[in-house]
Amino acid sequence: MPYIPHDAAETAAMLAAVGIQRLDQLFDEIPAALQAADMALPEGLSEMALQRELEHRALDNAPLRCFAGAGAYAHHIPAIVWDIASRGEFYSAYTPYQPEASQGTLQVLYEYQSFITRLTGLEVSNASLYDGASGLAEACLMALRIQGGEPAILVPEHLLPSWRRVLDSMLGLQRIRLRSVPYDPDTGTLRLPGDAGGAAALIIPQINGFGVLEAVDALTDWAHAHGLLAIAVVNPLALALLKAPGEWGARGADMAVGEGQPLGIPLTGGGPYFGFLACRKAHVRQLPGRLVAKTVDGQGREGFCLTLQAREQHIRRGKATSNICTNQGLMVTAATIHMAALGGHGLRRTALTCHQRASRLRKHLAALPEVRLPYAGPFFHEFVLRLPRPASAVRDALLGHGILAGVPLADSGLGEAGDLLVCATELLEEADLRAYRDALAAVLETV
Amino acid sequence: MPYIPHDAAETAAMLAAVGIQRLDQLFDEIPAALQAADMALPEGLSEMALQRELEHRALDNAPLRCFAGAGAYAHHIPAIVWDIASRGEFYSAYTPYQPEASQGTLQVLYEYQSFITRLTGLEVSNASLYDGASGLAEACLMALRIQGGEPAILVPEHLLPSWRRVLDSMLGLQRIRLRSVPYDPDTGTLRLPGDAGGAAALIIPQINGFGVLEAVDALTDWAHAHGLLAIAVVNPLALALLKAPGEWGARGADMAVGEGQPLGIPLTGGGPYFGFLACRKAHVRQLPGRLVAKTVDGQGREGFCLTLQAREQHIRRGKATSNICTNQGLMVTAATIHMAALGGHGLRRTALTCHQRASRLRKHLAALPEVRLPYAGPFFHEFVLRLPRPASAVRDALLGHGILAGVPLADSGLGEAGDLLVCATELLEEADLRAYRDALAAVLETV
Amino acid sequence: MSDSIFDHDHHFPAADDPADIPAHLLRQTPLDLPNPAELEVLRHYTRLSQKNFSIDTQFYPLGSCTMKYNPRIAHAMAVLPGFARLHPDTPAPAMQGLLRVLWELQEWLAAVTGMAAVSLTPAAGAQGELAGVAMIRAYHAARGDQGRRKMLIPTAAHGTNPASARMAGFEVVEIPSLADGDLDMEALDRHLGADVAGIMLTNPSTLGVFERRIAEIAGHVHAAGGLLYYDGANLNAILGRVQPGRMGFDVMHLNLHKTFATPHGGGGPGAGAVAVQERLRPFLPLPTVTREAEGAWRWTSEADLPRSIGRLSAHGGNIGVLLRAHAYLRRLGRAGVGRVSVYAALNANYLLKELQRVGYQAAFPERRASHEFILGVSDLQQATGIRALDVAKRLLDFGIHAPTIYFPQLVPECLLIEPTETESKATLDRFVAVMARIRQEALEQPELLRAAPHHLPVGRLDEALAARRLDVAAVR
Amino acid sequence: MSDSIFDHDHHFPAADDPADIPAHLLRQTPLDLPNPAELEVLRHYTRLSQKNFSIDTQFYPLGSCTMKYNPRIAHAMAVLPGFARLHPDTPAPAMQGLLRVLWELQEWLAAVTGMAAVSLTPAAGAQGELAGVAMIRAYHAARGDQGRRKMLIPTAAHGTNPASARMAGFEVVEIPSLADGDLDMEALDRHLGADVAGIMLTNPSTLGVFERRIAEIAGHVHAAGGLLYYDGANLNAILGRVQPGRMGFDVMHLNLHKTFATPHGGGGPGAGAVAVQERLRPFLPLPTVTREAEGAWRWTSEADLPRSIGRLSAHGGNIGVLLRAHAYLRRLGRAGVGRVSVYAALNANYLLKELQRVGYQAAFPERRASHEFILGVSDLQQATGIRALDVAKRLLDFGIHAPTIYFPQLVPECLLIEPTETESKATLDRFVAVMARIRQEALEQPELLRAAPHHLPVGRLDEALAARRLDVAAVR
Ligand SMILES: Cc1ncc(COP(=O)(O)O)c(C=O)c1O
Ligand SMILES: Cc1ncc(COP(=O)(O)O)c(C=O)c1O
Repeated sequence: MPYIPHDAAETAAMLAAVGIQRLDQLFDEIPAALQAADMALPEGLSEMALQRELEHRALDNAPLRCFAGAGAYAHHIPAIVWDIASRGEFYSAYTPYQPEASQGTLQVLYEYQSFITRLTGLEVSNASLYDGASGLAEACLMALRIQGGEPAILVPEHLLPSWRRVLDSMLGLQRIRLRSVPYDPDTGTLRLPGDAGGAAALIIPQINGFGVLEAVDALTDWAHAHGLLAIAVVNPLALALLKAPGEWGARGADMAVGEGQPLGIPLTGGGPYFGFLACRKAHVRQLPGRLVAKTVDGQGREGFCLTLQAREQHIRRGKATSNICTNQGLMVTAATIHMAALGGHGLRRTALTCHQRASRLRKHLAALPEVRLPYAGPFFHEFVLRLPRPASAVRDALLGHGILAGVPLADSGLGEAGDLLVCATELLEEADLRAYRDALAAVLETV
Repeated sequence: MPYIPHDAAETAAMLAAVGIQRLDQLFDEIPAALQAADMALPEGLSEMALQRELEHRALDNAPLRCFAGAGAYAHHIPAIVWDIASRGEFYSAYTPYQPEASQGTLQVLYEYQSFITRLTGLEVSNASLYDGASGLAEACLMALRIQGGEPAILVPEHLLPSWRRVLDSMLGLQRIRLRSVPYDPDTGTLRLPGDAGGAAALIIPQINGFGVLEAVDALTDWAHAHGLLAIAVVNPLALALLKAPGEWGARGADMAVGEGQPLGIPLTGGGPYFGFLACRKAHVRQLPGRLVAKTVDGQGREGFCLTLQAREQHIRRGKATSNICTNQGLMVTAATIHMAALGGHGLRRTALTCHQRASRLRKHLAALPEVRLPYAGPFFHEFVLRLPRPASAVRDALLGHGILAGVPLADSGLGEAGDLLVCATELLEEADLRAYRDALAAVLETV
Repeated sequence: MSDSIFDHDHHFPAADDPADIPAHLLRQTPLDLPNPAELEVLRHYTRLSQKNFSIDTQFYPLGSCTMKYNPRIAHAMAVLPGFARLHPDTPAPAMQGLLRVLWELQEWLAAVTGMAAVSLTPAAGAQGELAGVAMIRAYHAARGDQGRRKMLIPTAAHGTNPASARMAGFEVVEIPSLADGDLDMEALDRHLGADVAGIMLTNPSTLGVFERRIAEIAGHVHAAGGLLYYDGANLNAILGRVQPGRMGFDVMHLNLHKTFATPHGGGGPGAGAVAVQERLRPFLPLPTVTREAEGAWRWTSEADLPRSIGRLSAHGGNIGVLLRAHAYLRRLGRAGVGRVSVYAALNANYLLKELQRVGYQAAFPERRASHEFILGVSDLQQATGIRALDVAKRLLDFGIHAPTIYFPQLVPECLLIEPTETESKATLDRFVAVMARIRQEALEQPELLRAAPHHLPVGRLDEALAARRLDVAAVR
Repeated sequence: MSDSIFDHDHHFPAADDPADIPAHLLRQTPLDLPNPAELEVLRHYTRLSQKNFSIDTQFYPLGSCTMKYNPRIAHAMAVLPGFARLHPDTPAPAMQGLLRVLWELQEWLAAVTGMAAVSLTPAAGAQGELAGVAMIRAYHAARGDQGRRKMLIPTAAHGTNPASARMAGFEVVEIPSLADGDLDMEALDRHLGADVAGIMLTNPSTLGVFERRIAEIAGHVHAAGGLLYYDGANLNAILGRVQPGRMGFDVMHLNLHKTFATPHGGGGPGAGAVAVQERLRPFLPLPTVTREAEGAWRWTSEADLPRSIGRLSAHGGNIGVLLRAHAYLRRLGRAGVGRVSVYAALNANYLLKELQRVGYQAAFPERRASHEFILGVSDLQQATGIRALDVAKRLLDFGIHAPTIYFPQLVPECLLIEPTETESKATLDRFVAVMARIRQEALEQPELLRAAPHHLPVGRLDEALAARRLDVAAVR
């Protein structure tokens, strides 16, 4: 019996101890009418047959050179990262509610919080949210709790559309108004609205949905001048290179939130990733999610434990800062090891390499006839290509060349039909960039 | 600097402590003429580039359905086996010379020894030799130490040729005579020689180089009647089904040796595998290789340590039972976990499945026109197919069908040109067997 | 001699800033992260891992959490490069293998729950709850039934239930339980009305007993125009035997990281798939996977489900977790799934009897345990002042994880114990022996328990100090 | 409550015997192996693993063993299915990827050693030695130079050297070393003659110092018609800086599991590739990999090397280990390889100086340490009876593996210490602090050391009892 250790003799002895004869009797309090439905499940497989079947399924996904980004990025993950994170002691542990039996996980989370505060330049980080997009929704709710007043948030129109949809679903439930702030079609950057309209916060995406860098200092200062909180949406790898949210403008952003996936998390078709959320210490009691603190035991030995649990649902129930319980612990463990393995310098070198590769690719592609770059401003490792044909058709045609060319923006209602959001990371060598250019040239001639 | 942790400040401080200025001075006792050769090595690669290159190399090996055996077998290895064996604490530990710091490895080895004694029906097992073939050479040397007298061994002509070659190289160095004992070409089994000619031992391969089962009881009794030791050469998986060497004949074989690879070791193009060697307790002082025993500490707590080290080269030097030092510890760790994971019943079920698959395949193939089965006797999971064309040509042609058809025997001087040694294990499903048959039929029409 | 990589501070030359990014957009102060060598990282985190309890190393009778074996083959399959390297924006034709796996999982979860349709996207149980109650809300709204602002929730329910209901814009009304563990039907009937959107239940309840009058409850709620939400956290108790859909539930989530053996990972990730009856299908969260007539698979979008409650994550959910759940289900098959609840119940009832035998008091001695059960140690507290917390901490000394304590809050000084089906009788017997010993210690040497644990890397930690100091990040 | 899976005895029905195998060939008594559930196996062996010291968790200053970091990427690459699932009898056209890797490794090892040709087949250092001295034998035999039956070996040599020489049919003659660590040239000259086949040396020697007169030694041995064998176990000391081929050696082995960072695995597997000068090439063990003119790779066989000493294993050697060594070399490249010996020597010399500073006595205080060095604690033994063994056992209590002790046997009460290049200054400094403390303990509380270790799963084990009882397998 897979994963069940009982043999017949043991089962019999246990039934006898319980005082029943048959296993069925264990369910004698359940009305018979509810029991023993026949379920349309396939027969079980041996481990060997299962492996064969799933290896086949895995092969049914085409291996592609990845030039897609839009919130999920192909990076090199050092071998040690998942070798360690997959150790049973991390992999199969529960949430560290018993701190004495969970010092491994707890110290990792404390280090994670420390790393995130240093990346973001803010004082406090929680121990993870589900992903970047739902994390942003949580950040908005947090801003509303801090600010009180009218439930409205200023959202840039060129936030990644996939994130915007999550805000719509989650914040819509609480009747929170999302006021769109338009972008300048010439620069692909945010156009400041005339007034704040009583909103609680401004979302400042650095990098935005076009890959273009925003004037974050001015935006942050504008938000503060209008009594708004500034919520920074950031790529954590880019932060090795770009200004930390805590340093934006005169006073710094109030929160920084983002998708943690670039920090050592495999793409896996979209998840599990993790959301990070950092804030000022003054706001820590409004922070959703778990938080680890350093403390001591009776003998004065240092140790770690969860803290401020009164914010959470298992204590505060309906009045908690969020309903989140299980979050993304193992992803955060991997991200912590990943950050340590690369180190501060390695993260910076990786970020720089991504930028250089993307810059070269952009040059290569822009040199093709008919291909335009709609936005000229500085960027990190993603940029928009304006093609003379529908971007999704071009993308599909490039699959035949083993290339995932990028993410068509118009599919999700942003930009023009020919706009393709293209990304390059350190994984792509010069030969890959050229292969993309050549394939695109060929495809544009035929599609 | 890959894998070197020193930064410039640390290096400087360490040089100062040593009392020198430059790193070069560390080598000032080495004659200058010998130093600083320019070596023809490539530039180093980042981990990322290394991974890309080696993944490409791995893809340059064609994935094939494996019907080859001849001493190395494709089996399913439960996922937990290498997940555990690859844990750093096993993977990166040294030989357990410090028992208090090595109880993990030592207990595993003790369990391994226990499992092997139960599989072989003999009392003592060492903790591994390099592989089956060199293990057989060690067993021969051991037999000669026990028997004294004339240095000669009786070796069946139809021992796997690859093993015979190892005996030739290793035993030839000590001028030991290997007397070939012929096989009966009608049955593919050993023909007993008239006399023992003063040899020390008879090698009894169960299964032999044709995959045929031998009359091990009679052979063992014959050896003993002629004053020879009986050395059993066995497949450990087959022992879940076949008579244990300790039960052969009236007194049982004296030693059992074999290739451990079927017990959870990946094929990896030929190694690392491991050799096992079991014997009677009376002969333990002539056993080569490491041996683990249970003992107690000062407080009476049970523990494990290496024992009878006076047999080994690090104590006895030139007079040791063998020169072996580093052996195959990690493979044995995996094999132990593999045996535990399958359990006695799982091993038996696997052995039975192999036998059934091979039986079906044999029927399928024998039904093809022109294909003959030269040997009719019982077999485990390997058999000879006599083809109407050179077996190696047929094998090469089947590669194009994604099939590794078997091992041509004549290439290594055994049997006839058309003889192909074919194996089927539990990994092959009915569809695979049919695919082989169909492909062979097609190939025989064209080759 | 500390274990922290924060002790290392290596100074490598930093690479130059890129010229094409204006200086004011670049990092102003160097990134202050450690730069340890690879071996230092490996050693540091390997050692840290050894300080954890985990399923792979300890018995974990943690009620409500279903800490069962996480098959390693499921992990191996989920990290195959063909899955792991797949970008979420890969067009469907290039990811048929993954889509098919997800679609199969949807089908199988529908079969197991007796529901009509499934969306796999929620990231954990709580997000599943949010999606579920949001669907209830959308359902009423779609019918123009606007006044239903209240969500009924038993007092004993998990904290995420009320928190999720609030996040979906509901008011929460708590319903008490009776002394025998069943819901107080009278209280329920008192609250039912035109302002009630539905009720969130789990069955067996968090009290470790089956809600026997579930059909009646469903009848009353439905009659009052409300819907029933099933919190699937306790599904292990009835897996393969009772379908929530047949109990009258309209919508539910499943904790794949509980019932379907995906790992907890020290706090996630989980997966909280939602399953619904036909009438809620239009409201499912996006995306789901659908099979085209021609036998190809694709994601659904807003065009397919225009009345969907929307999206909960930027992509398709915690796919790596879903892959593991798929592998687990495929391995078990119909027969294996049916065995889960049988042996989970056998282990729980055996353990309950044995622990009663050595002197512990059951909260519901007259009831059959489900997959878990509650003990109360108020007797110990009265005798020696020993609390559930002390028993829990002392268990750690024996290499056994503590049960859930002080939840549900109804039973004073309670221990909620869930052995799961993957533990052997030998392990349970050892647990009983240890619990017997601890009981004796409690009576004879209570100070030993109060100071426990004694054999772990740290002793009982000062949690008040932690909250006061709030040292939540290493500052240089 | 034992940790052993031997406690479990589950009785599943055994499958039927096959009808087509005669009963007398079948197992007579059921196979008496345990049948634990998967979680029990996982838990048992995971817990066992935690009882080990290892490089991934501890500092391992184990002289002569080169316990350096084993890069995990090398492991990941070696277990790629494209390698791991390759049957050894796959025809060359279907395994070009592997053959190319092996061929590259041969080339690189030839470059590193300054030799003409390499065979990768030996399974470990000792088998490499056997192959090496067998080639020396074959060389003399091929020249008709028959009387060379003796192999000269320094007294300080590793035990495998004389054992391998014996297995190759040689008589062993031991040559002493001088007080400064160099070989006794006069003794050497006394023994050289027409009956000497060669000498086996390692340089730096097992005394942790470089044999300065190596050129002279080579001259004398060659002049006497003998060949020089280099035991490559100490290659880490000179990697990328001095080529054994240029020192005058004719043949050598490399311990890839030392110098090239493949893991020791708790006792193997290793790989003991052999490298030779041109004149020994015809005798190399089979198989090697050769590159055809057309750029394809294949195995060599008896037809290519008819005078080969033959085969040492049924297949091509410990290929999985070779893959790891290849990955390591490819990662390091020329510059990285050169750094290995530099930092290995820096760490050793730094540690030697620091340990002298805290009171320990160097065996060769006037000499530069190579990658390792010897301390003697005879002064402690005289003062308090404390022996090298006690110091070693006490180190374990601090989470540091013991150095090699009582080897080489020349220096009484010796510790042979090798830090390797992959350890940080912080780790070395901690080691020095612990060693200083142990020295103090030795003088003030010698009984503490004699009873050490105190903090491990077991205390000092009774090895005499182990040999007497000889309980080497669990019997029911
Ligand atoms: C009864 C019950 N409901 C809901 C949940 C919430 O699930 P999750 O932690 O996955 O969000 C839990 C998990 O702890 C639970 O035990
Ligand atoms: C100096 C020396 N020579 C030879 C060997 C033998 O190598 P192996 O253990 O790989 O057989 C060793 C290993 O311990 C050694 O240290």
